[in-house]
Amino acid sequence: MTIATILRRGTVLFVLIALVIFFSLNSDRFLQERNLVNIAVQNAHIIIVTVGMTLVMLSGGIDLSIGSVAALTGAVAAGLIVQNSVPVPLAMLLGLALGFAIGLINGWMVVYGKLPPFVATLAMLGMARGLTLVYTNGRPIANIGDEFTFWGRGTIGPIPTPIVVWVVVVIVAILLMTRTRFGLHIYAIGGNEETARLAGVPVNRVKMLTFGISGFLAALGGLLLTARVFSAQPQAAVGLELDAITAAVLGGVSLFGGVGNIPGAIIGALLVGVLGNGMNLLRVASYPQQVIQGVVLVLAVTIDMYTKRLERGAPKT
Amino acid sequence: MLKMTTDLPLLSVRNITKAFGAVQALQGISFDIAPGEVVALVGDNGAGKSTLVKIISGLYKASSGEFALRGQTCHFETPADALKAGIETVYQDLALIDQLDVADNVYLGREVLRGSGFLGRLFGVLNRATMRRETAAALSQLHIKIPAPTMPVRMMSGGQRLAVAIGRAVTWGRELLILDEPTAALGVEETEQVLRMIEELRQKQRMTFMIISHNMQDVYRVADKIVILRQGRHVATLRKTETTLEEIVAYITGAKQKRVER
Amino acid sequence: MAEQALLHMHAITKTFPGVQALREVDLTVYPSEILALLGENGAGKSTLMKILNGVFAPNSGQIRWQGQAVVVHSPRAAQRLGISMIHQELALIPYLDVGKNIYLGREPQGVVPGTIDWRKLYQQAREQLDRLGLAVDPRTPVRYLSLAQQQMVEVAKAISLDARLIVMDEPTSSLTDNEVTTLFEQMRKLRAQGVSIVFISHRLNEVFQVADRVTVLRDGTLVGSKAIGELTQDEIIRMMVGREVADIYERHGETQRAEPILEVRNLTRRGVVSDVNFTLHRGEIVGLAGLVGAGRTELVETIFGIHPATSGQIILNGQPVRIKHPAQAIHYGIGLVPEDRKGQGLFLRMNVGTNVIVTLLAKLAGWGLIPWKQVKKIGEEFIQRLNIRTPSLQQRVRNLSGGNQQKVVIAKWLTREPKVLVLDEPTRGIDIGAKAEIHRLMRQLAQQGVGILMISSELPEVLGVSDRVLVMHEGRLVAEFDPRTATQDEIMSAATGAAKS
Amino acid sequence: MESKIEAALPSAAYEQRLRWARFVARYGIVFVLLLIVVILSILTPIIRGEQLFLTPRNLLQVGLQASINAIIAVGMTFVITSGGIDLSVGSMVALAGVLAAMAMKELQIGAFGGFVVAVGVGALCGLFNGFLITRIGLSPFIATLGTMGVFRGIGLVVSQGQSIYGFGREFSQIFAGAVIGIPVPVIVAAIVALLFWFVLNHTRFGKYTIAIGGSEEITRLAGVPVKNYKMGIYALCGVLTGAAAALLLARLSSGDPTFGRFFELDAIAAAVMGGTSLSGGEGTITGTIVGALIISLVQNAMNLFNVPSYWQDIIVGSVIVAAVILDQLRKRQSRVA
Repeated sequence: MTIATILRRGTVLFVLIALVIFFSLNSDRFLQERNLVNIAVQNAHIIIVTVGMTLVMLSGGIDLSIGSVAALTGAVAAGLIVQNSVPVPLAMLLGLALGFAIGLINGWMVVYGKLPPFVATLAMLGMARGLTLVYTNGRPIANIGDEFTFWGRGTIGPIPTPIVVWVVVVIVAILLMTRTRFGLHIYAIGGNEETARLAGVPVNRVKMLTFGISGFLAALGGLLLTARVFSAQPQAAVGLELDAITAAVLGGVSLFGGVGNIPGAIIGALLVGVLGNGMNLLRVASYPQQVIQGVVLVLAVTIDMYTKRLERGAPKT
Repeated sequence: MLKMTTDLPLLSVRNITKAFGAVQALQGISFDIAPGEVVALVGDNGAGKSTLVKIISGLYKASSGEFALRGQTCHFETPADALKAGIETVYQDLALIDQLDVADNVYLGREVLRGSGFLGRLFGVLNRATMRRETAAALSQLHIKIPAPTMPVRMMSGGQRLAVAIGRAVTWGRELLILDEPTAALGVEETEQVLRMIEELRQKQRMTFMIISHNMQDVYRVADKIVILRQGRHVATLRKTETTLEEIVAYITGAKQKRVER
Repeated sequence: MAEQALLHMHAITKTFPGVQALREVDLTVYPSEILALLGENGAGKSTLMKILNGVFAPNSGQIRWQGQAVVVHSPRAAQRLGISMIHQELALIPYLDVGKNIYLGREPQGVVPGTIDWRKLYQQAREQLDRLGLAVDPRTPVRYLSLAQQQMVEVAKAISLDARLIVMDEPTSSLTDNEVTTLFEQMRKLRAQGVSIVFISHRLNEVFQVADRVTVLRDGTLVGSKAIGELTQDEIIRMMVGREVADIYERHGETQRAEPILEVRNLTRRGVVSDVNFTLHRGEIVGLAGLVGAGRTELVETIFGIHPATSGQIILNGQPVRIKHPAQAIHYGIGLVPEDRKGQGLFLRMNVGTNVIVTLLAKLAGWGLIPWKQVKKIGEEFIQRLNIRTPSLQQRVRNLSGGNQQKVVIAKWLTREPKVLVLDEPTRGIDIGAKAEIHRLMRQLAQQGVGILMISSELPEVLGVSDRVLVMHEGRLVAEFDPRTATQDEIMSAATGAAKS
Repeated sequence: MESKIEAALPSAAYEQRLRWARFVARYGIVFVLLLIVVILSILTPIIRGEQLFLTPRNLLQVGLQASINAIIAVGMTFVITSGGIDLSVGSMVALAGVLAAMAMKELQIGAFGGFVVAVGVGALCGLFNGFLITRIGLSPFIATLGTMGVFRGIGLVVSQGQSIYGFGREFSQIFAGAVIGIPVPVIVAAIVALLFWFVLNHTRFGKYTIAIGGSEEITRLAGVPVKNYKMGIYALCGVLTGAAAALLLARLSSGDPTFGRFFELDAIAAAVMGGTSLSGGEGTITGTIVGALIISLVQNAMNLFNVPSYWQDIIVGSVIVAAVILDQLRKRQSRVA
């Protein structure tokens, strides 16, 4: 079932494979274990927030605030540890709770404030970033201690911790979306909110929770990022929401909700990660990388669109 | 322009076919519409009615075949071509833009402009006064009563909206008016008004109509000629005077399982 | 039909702000029957069904289900009872497959709480589809199905709920004849399996094909329920449009034709009213008939000065007057009860008292102060006189029923003791009881010497209430009738212009 | 006496109410603006001890702060009204600024030449967006998300990530200067606002913009070359963004490839606060300008009250949410009336 859905999302997978082949032909280091692990570690936070973004997008919404939320929660956790000597696990839990709470506020604005998700989370993007700057006073919080950096730099057995975390998140998310009632309800709401309501789906609760999960995962991503770079930067994760949207869209998640799945979105996130890593290895300067990333996004979506059109044959109006 | 004679059909549909990928939606459809005639196009869902309408109105391109308008072969590449040729279509649900007022809707795509300065040419300055005046005049000629041409159409009822859409089509359609399911969403009284409008336009102005409808009684009432499609094929053309409702239905459902109802 | 009813809705009343949607409606459905629920747009069919489905709560009334009194507070509660609704707009989610759509909102639970037992879900879906003879794989996304197949999936969804009663709201409106036939076969099959169906349709021929019994609503009230065999198509239409109501109009006493009070001479308003002449006498009720848009409202608006005439003359009590503004019309003793009472006639958010005395305020409040005592006295007097059902003067008008709102508008004008009262569609959207009261009131006023001009699109009302009937067509008066001898057909043909030549 | 009778008339009262409801629905946001102005005029003297807010200089400052966002937001209003979105305007600002600065520095094309380059680059960027959306068929969100990276990347590549200085003082003198005391950007913004208010309300182009946002399909069926008009709408947004880029370049005397981040968000916020519907078909230039002014006013107020700059994003965000919620409320109200 899962493999079948991945295959159905073939186009982007093939683009990913083509990229892998291209980079491995042009760089000896690309296929080395160390590099592959590196890709998986460096993109851990992107993959995690992409999962949250995918959930929100499947329900027909969008969450532009995740970059700011990641920065804020990372900073708050780091601050609690460094400035208030709060135990690391508790600080991290508080960070996660904060992310979840902000997500719920987003959800509240959308569900009860009747704001378009775009506007609500756009405002939250500004507010959360502002709070980060206020909290950190615009300065990084460093010396966060080994117990915290373990989550970005350590290993569990032979496997780096961030990889373990994102793999767990992805597996849980896949189970959530394919096995549970909650997952099905997200698809249903994204497909047609009114219909779902009539069928007895608790639409408001599901939407609130979806935004909550997105905020929670943004916080988790922010914590891993903070742990990996040893410090909480007030300008961390700027534009992370765009990476997540790019990944999800590449992975076939519809901007209008109801269509797409987690594995596809993860492939999208990996594509973004592999592209960045490969270009680094090929010594592509960082500036053209942005151009190339944009071009790849446009190209991949275009190709995907045309293959789907071919598959259908008939133009539908 | 050719000299018009009444013998010449207004529109000849000649051997139109249309394929979507492997699906053959229309296969060799041919029929004529005489000036001043009301032709009904009927058939089950998927018979190809909408496809044919979309081809005549320039929305789709036929895979093969051609049209002749008053004897002259013509091709419609875009909706604008068909409109220019004087063929107007009132689509079932796609009639008016909610956010615009009545006059703006009637003149959509054919605005009256004024000013020829740089700005005027670049953006096209509207002559709203003229458009509103003409709209009011045109609609009142059709006995379509609307409170004001400046009324936004979102405040109008379904019947009023359709009346305005038909009014627009009549205003611009010199040759042929195509009505796609004109009465599907209307109540009894409104349907009656629309049918009456069609009859009057045909009698007084010799307008030519092509009507697509599920409602056989409406069709039977207003049409002179009935063209029946079934699964993309043209199965019959019947004159109303020479047929019965039962026969039409039999053709629609496939002549063998001749089903009589009503 | 002595067997026990499956469903009995008793005396259901539902009011929306300003609208009485349902008034003490009864509806009974027996086991294994197909009941057609008929009525014109706005008759209250959907409201009644939404109450049954738990979307709206009734203001009063009772629902008995299999003999038990129940409260249906949500669509889910309705489902649990065994009541399913198939909406006109198909309620399927195109990207989900058939199985998921059928069980959306009540998926079979897997081993772990919150999870779904997919195998069971598809297996059950398969069984439901088989029951309907629908050869569709439950894993097919719904968007690949035809409209008719989607309709059948909706039915499958309904019966999967073990529905004893399925409500179908215009299920055939987007189906072709072949598909309709199939649907009807399935409906009969369901009936044979003990399911009851409430079937809403505008197509009477379909009703005759499939229904066992017919219940007709009109203006929010029950007109009647009958077995299909006892009815003809014409009778049903009559029940729906209410022509037989004619007998509720009783003309009291003889009309005394007194002196003319309002004379209209060659009145013209360019484009909408052309050359209108008529005379209204004291104590007379003149009905003004015509199609919507014939210029009736425009005519009275011209008389009332909302849009002044371009030419012609208005003579009141023998004196030619110029009315260029409503204030002048009011000054001369003309009152207008407008068609759009909510928009033009009432201040919905204000209370009854304020509404009643508002036209009088200018007279009373000479010093800019409102004499509340006097207001209260006048207000209460009119509430009593017009039998306005309101708990108090303080009640906000929008919480009243349509009929009572209309009475408030009339009361508002009566405070000024008008000589001429113009009523534009005075009973539109008002239930029958209140209608009769308003008619009685008009008659009373006429007997007190007021000249009344009434616009109505309801021919029975025009014939039943008026002393004289004028007909307009395209801005002109085209005919005059004596209601005691005229027929609806005559008036109709004059109104449509058919009788012109 | 006479006037009192009038007030009691049903139809007059009704019409007045209807007019009022329409008025509120259309211009309600103006009252929010006025309310903020009044509050600030009262609060500033109390808090700061002197009237720093209601001075010509400060008000011009507010206008100046709003001007660049307002110009872009006007273009954004057209795009959103047509049912689209343009996320790439911020990157366009950077690219157009960098290229104009380089052209003036290397090619000596003079101040007006530089302005033309900025506008031209904006136009090309807009056309490219339009091309992706109408000819390739990408959704506006995706297309402009992609070009957001592409445009900024090109800016970084051609400038090698460096700020570009020294393209002549003349440019700043003209485009960051003042005419009879009024800053040039404010004048430009005012002209743009007036001109495009007219275009949106009284020209065919404006009408088609609304019609396309209402229903692209119906508009196409009416024989309108929808694709060309959409190209034109995105090009217009590009042109205005290019002009804004030139003004920013003049004000900062340097072209930098990192300029203009989140400009798209400010522009969208201004348009949405002004009542432009994200689902298309509805939009007013007046509202957008007022939206831009409100954002600028709030920022100005925080400067006056010495609010740390970090708080500004938080407060601006809250004001946007509050304004949009208010807007929804009054829309619901006017529908009732």
